[in-house]
Amino acid sequence: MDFTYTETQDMIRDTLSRFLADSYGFDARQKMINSETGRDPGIWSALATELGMLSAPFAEEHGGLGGGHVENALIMEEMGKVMAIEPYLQTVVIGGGALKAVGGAQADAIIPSIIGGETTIAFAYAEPQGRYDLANVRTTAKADGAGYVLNGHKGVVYCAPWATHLLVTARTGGGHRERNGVELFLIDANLPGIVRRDYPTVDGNRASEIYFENVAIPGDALLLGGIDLIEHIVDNATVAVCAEATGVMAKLHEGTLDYAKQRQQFGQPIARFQVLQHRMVDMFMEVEQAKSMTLYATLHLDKPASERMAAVSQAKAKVSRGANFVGQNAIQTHGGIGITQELAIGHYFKRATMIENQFGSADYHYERFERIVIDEAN
Amino acid sequence: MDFTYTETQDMIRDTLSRFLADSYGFDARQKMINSETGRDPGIWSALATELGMLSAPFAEEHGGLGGGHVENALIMEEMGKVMAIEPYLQTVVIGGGALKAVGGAQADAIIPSIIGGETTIAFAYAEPQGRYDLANVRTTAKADGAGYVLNGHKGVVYCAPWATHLLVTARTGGGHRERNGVELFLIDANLPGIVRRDYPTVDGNRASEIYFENVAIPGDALLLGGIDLIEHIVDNATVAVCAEATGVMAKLHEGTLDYAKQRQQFGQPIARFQVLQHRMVDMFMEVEQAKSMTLYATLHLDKPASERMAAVSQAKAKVSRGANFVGQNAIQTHGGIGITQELAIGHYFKRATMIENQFGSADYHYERFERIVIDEAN
Amino acid sequence: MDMEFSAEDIAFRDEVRAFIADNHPDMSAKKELGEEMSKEDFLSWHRILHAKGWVAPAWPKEYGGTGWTATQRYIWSEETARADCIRLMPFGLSMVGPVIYAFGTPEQKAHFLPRILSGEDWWCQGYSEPGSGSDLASLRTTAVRDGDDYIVNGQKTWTTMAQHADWGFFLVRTDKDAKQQEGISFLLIDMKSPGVTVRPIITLGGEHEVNEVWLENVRVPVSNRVYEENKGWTCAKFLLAHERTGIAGVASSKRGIERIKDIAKSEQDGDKPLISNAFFKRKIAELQIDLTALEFTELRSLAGEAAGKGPGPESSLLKIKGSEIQQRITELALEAVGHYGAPYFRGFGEGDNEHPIGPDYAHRAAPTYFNTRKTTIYGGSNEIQRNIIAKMVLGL
Amino acid sequence: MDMEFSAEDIAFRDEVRAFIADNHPDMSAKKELGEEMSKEDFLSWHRILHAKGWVAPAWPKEYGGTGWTATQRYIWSEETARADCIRLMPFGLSMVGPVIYAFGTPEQKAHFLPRILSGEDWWCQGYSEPGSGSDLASLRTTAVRDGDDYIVNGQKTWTTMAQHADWGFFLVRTDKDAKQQEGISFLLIDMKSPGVTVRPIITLGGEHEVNEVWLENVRVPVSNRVYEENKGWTCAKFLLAHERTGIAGVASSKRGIERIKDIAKSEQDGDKPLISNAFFKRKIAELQIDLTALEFTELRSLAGEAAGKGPGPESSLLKIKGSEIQQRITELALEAVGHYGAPYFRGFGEGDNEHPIGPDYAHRAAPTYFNTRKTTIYGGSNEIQRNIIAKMVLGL
Repeated sequence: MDFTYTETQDMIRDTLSRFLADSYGFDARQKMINSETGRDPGIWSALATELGMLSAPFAEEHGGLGGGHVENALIMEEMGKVMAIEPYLQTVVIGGGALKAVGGAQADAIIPSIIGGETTIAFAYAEPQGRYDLANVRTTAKADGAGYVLNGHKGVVYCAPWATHLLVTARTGGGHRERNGVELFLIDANLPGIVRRDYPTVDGNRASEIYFENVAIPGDALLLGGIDLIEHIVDNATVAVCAEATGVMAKLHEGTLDYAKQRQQFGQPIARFQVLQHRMVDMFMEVEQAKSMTLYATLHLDKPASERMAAVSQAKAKVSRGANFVGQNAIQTHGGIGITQELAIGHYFKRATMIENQFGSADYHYERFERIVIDEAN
Repeated sequence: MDFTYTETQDMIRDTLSRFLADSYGFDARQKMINSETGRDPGIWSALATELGMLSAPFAEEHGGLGGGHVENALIMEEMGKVMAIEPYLQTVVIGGGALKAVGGAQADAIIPSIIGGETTIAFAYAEPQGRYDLANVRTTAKADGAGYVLNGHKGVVYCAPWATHLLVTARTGGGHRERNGVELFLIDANLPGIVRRDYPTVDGNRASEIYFENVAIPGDALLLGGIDLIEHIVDNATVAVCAEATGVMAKLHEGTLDYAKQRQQFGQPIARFQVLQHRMVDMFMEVEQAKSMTLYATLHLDKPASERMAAVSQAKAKVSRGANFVGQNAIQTHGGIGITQELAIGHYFKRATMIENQFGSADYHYERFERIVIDEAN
Repeated sequence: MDMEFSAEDIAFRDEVRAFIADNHPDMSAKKELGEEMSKEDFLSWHRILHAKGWVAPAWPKEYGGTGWTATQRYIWSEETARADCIRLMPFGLSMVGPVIYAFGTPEQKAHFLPRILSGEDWWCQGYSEPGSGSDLASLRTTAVRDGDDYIVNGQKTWTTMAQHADWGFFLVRTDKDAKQQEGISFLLIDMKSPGVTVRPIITLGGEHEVNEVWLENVRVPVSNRVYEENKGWTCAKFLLAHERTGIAGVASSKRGIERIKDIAKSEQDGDKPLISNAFFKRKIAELQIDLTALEFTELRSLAGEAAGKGPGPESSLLKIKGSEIQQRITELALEAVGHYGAPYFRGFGEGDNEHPIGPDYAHRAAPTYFNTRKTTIYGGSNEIQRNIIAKMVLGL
Repeated sequence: MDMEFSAEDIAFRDEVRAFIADNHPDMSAKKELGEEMSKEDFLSWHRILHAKGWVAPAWPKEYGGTGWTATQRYIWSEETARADCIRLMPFGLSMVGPVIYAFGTPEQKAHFLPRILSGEDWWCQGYSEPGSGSDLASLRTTAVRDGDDYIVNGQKTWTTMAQHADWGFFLVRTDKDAKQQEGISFLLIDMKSPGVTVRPIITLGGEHEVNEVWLENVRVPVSNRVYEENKGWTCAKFLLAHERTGIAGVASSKRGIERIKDIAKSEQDGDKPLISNAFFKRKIAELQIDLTALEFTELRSLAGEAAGKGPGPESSLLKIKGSEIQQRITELALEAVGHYGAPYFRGFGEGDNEHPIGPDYAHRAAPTYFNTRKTTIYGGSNEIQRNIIAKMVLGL
């Protein structure tokens, strides 16, 4: 058992943290998200080229640093601290993770361009009727010659307006909600027949509804692995989001502490009020527990599927509730000013709120955990 | 709509409250429950004869005051305030309530002796496998000539050691857990074949396991009404226990306030600490809400069954959680002294704890409410 | 003791129900999308009620009230909530109106009260200041006497709907040397006066509900002061107690819960509607039961008032529990809509009514959740309410 | 960064597991009924471990420790909890022992440490006083110098297991004029000394675990003072930090959750075992997940200590969450047993082993729940722990 970071990991964190402190201040971020395209693509280029950050979790043979889940978690935590809207989760953790899992020619072809910053990926998995069930897929991929034809509607695809590629789940067979027949495809985002409606999201990102209308895709778009592969990469993504949450929650807590120490009411800083002190202690404990659970799940990502899923669901269930508690109490402690667009705190709260349900609500993950750990033991 | 008490109701409360203040101090109660028989039968006689208290909810034709559920609630609240172990719930609310519902010769025969204090009743309904499901009954009543023969085991029958009569649920037909075939019988507690194992309960009462071994009972022991009647009288009892809870909770809160105002720590009364102040406010709010819910359910007891059940389950679910919260926080605020047998507070906590699950836990009542109000509306 | 309505009450309820059905403007499309109401939307229903004489049920009959019994007023609030009627702005009808008829001069009453009832004047409330927050009495806006006028200088904040306001009622400091709660006066200020500037504050969901109000050498006639100079705190306290009536928001939370149920019947969870999910259902049940507890606590409190006890500090309980329930309703709605909580529609231009993304009920779920965090903060934060109960009820 | 055990660690774990299986006394009957352990029960396992040299894994090797790595100690606590081994009394091994080897004289070390290891001396802790509660430093028991002795007078309370104790370590006031935390000394007192009286306190479940200890003119040799006069607070603080190791109680809560699962498989809820009830299952899941969070927070904290950071005030988190989990476990057990939580067995006479009423696992569910309320009170109440975090970690 060893919970220490390597020197490389420490270096990644320090480099990234310094870069984001310079480039991702609150005002800079607000400017990006209020711009026409909703982002500053220069940041992504800098992450790729100047910092080499996108290489962190990839193998050296692809030009990576040879890291893995721990590096992803580190980077996501830093992203969370500045509420970065960069498509690291979608491109590196999810897309890159799928390619690493599949390996071979597909990985060789695309990973280097991820590392270089040229390829950005959006993950089109959710459907309007599907909630968090990954097998609840109506989008079809019908075999057609050497390739497939895609039809269907994917909802709320984060970062899609910026993506060069889409990672799509679609059904090659099996009935609606059957696990069997759901497959993963990595396709060019600009193929004919792909219709996108873009919109901003409440947490400052951009997303799209994506409609596939007889989209012809090549055979090698299929990343072999079916629902098991999809579950694995979504578990990776879920833990990455937990890591992001630890950054967001830490900032909510820190911001609340700072505010409470300054804000005067009834002739003293409100930090003197014991009720607020204990509340901030409870927030602190949630932050610490979120860190612990993220670590726990990170270290289980390469375990056998049922162990991995149980660990990930434990983490997400706890982090979802913790993010809710910390976010709500940060706002409450700030009072009115917390509800305005003016302070960063409200924006952290919005991101924390969206994280709660991303890749499954607390209830969804409690139920998954119970199914694996309690029902199956009976 | 009218939420005021009548003069008679005010009088009942005042009379009882004065009597209990004199006769049911903490030391007096401890002496009773630690005595060989676990009670002072003189109290019951006094309630019957001196105060005429047992006549409150009965019709004037039976020698009663003509009251009903409101009177029962009033009396139970006062009982709760002193943690009375008197069998008012079992004898008057449950037994008397069943007889009032059935009416006729059976009511004429027994109600006067309840009012007079000669008849005390225990309610033998729970079975070891049955949890809170009233239809989960294995005890059988087999027709035999003009009467029946009882066989089975009833568990944790409160006040049974003191009872002259037992009110028993038993199955005349239908399969285990079927509603159909469950009936109610009022029988002499000392019939041949009734075997009792008596024991104290954690909340200061006495109870028994009761085994029926080929007990021959007469035909007129049957109180006609089946499971519907049983549900009705258990709903009455549940609300009575909610009313008792409001008395217990009020005392837990009051005792905590008093203690916090006196107890010095760090050079000041602990009541000065804001965290404890807000906690005591939260306790206060639970007490008030328990009172509101008890009132709500009391006023619904004569409504059609589904309305009545929904209201009673709302009340019990809320009161169960409130009793839990108020009890635990009373102890926590007292600190170590709250966990000893020396102060009354710990004994109120024990009674509050037992009330939580009496006639169904919070979960049981949430589920019943959901079944009636949410599922059936879909 | 009983909870039955009399035959008269039932007849009244039927009358109210019919009146609403026949007269309430149709706002369903806007409501389903969670769109903000315009000033005209609010006033449309206000004017209909004014014409009927039902716009101010809580006012004494002599000033334009309805003369209803407490039970009738309860029925009225139940029925308007049940029908999801357009909310009446409280600033005139529930706030400054009662202060004027309780403390105002005959001239103030004659001038302002009819205009409040008719909706001619839109009011706003100038209480909070940057820095004052929960500590209202620490306010710093000053009013200095200059002949028959006060010269007012200062800044107010969180001023709801000030962008529409014709008039505002303000707490200002008229004696700097007095102790905090003394030296405050209650002024009625024409919002069109020179020196009044209203600046929007945009809240988390993108709403423009609240504002900053800047007062720079604003000249206010002394005749617009209500009650005595330096005794404005008396008006403020009166208003606070008055404001708490209906603060529990029971009726509108009932609507809210029904709306959640509707959403949960539409949303799918696997092969069943979400409302069949045991845990989602439980959250609805908890809300519904907590709301019953709140409703009966309010009814007990009203019964106490009817018996002459007056609204006591226990009304803080109604504020605390009522606001928590309102928040939980918005939280549950957001949970219900799943992925479609994320899209944000503020980007659409004026007049663009197309909202094709996700179900209509999902449209404003997240912004409403964000915005509703305010309910435990404003009107005296829930921490302050707990302090009040601790001090006034529990004697701590 | 990884969480795998090395091959050596796994070999060690197997050795430990085998040793426990071969040597632990069988207490299953008593445990299932929730019966209190006798002094001899406690000592039986203590003596076996002492013979093996494993009784004090946390001690330095020179004083009789095992010399295990942090991982080995973790494995040891996991395995003993997994096997539900008899708890070792902490008063000698975890409390006064470390104080003596850290601050004691060579004579004190030579005399007391071996007797603690062997179990020859049973220790108790004389800290709390009536009235002192969470405010430990307000203690009033005095020790006045008289030649080579102190004369001790005062009263201690909540003295756990004092009824069995041969020796006690006491905080006493040796300088009345000094500020609260100064003027306190740390004395070792022979409980058989004239003037020492132990009186039982019976707790809610009927247990006799704690006592009042009266000290009337008790003569204590100055040589039984640990560390300097008036510097006893230093020892107390050291002990407090030491006491917190393992305070999370993760391993035993794991056992507790497994036990709840067993109960919930036996109890019926309609036609299914209780563990299939969605809400009961959810409560188990919540406990289990919260326990994972606690376990990994403790492991992170241990890793920090291993990296030389020492146990910090964040160990208050472990106390808070650990004690809350312990309470929830007992609460869930009581909920699980339904009606059979009510029967109370204390009435049975000595030697009567018949417990025919309800299932064995129900026997002590309620008393254990009542008694376990203490975990958020003792060892520095959870309110005090929050104060500590607020001050020491958050700088409030």
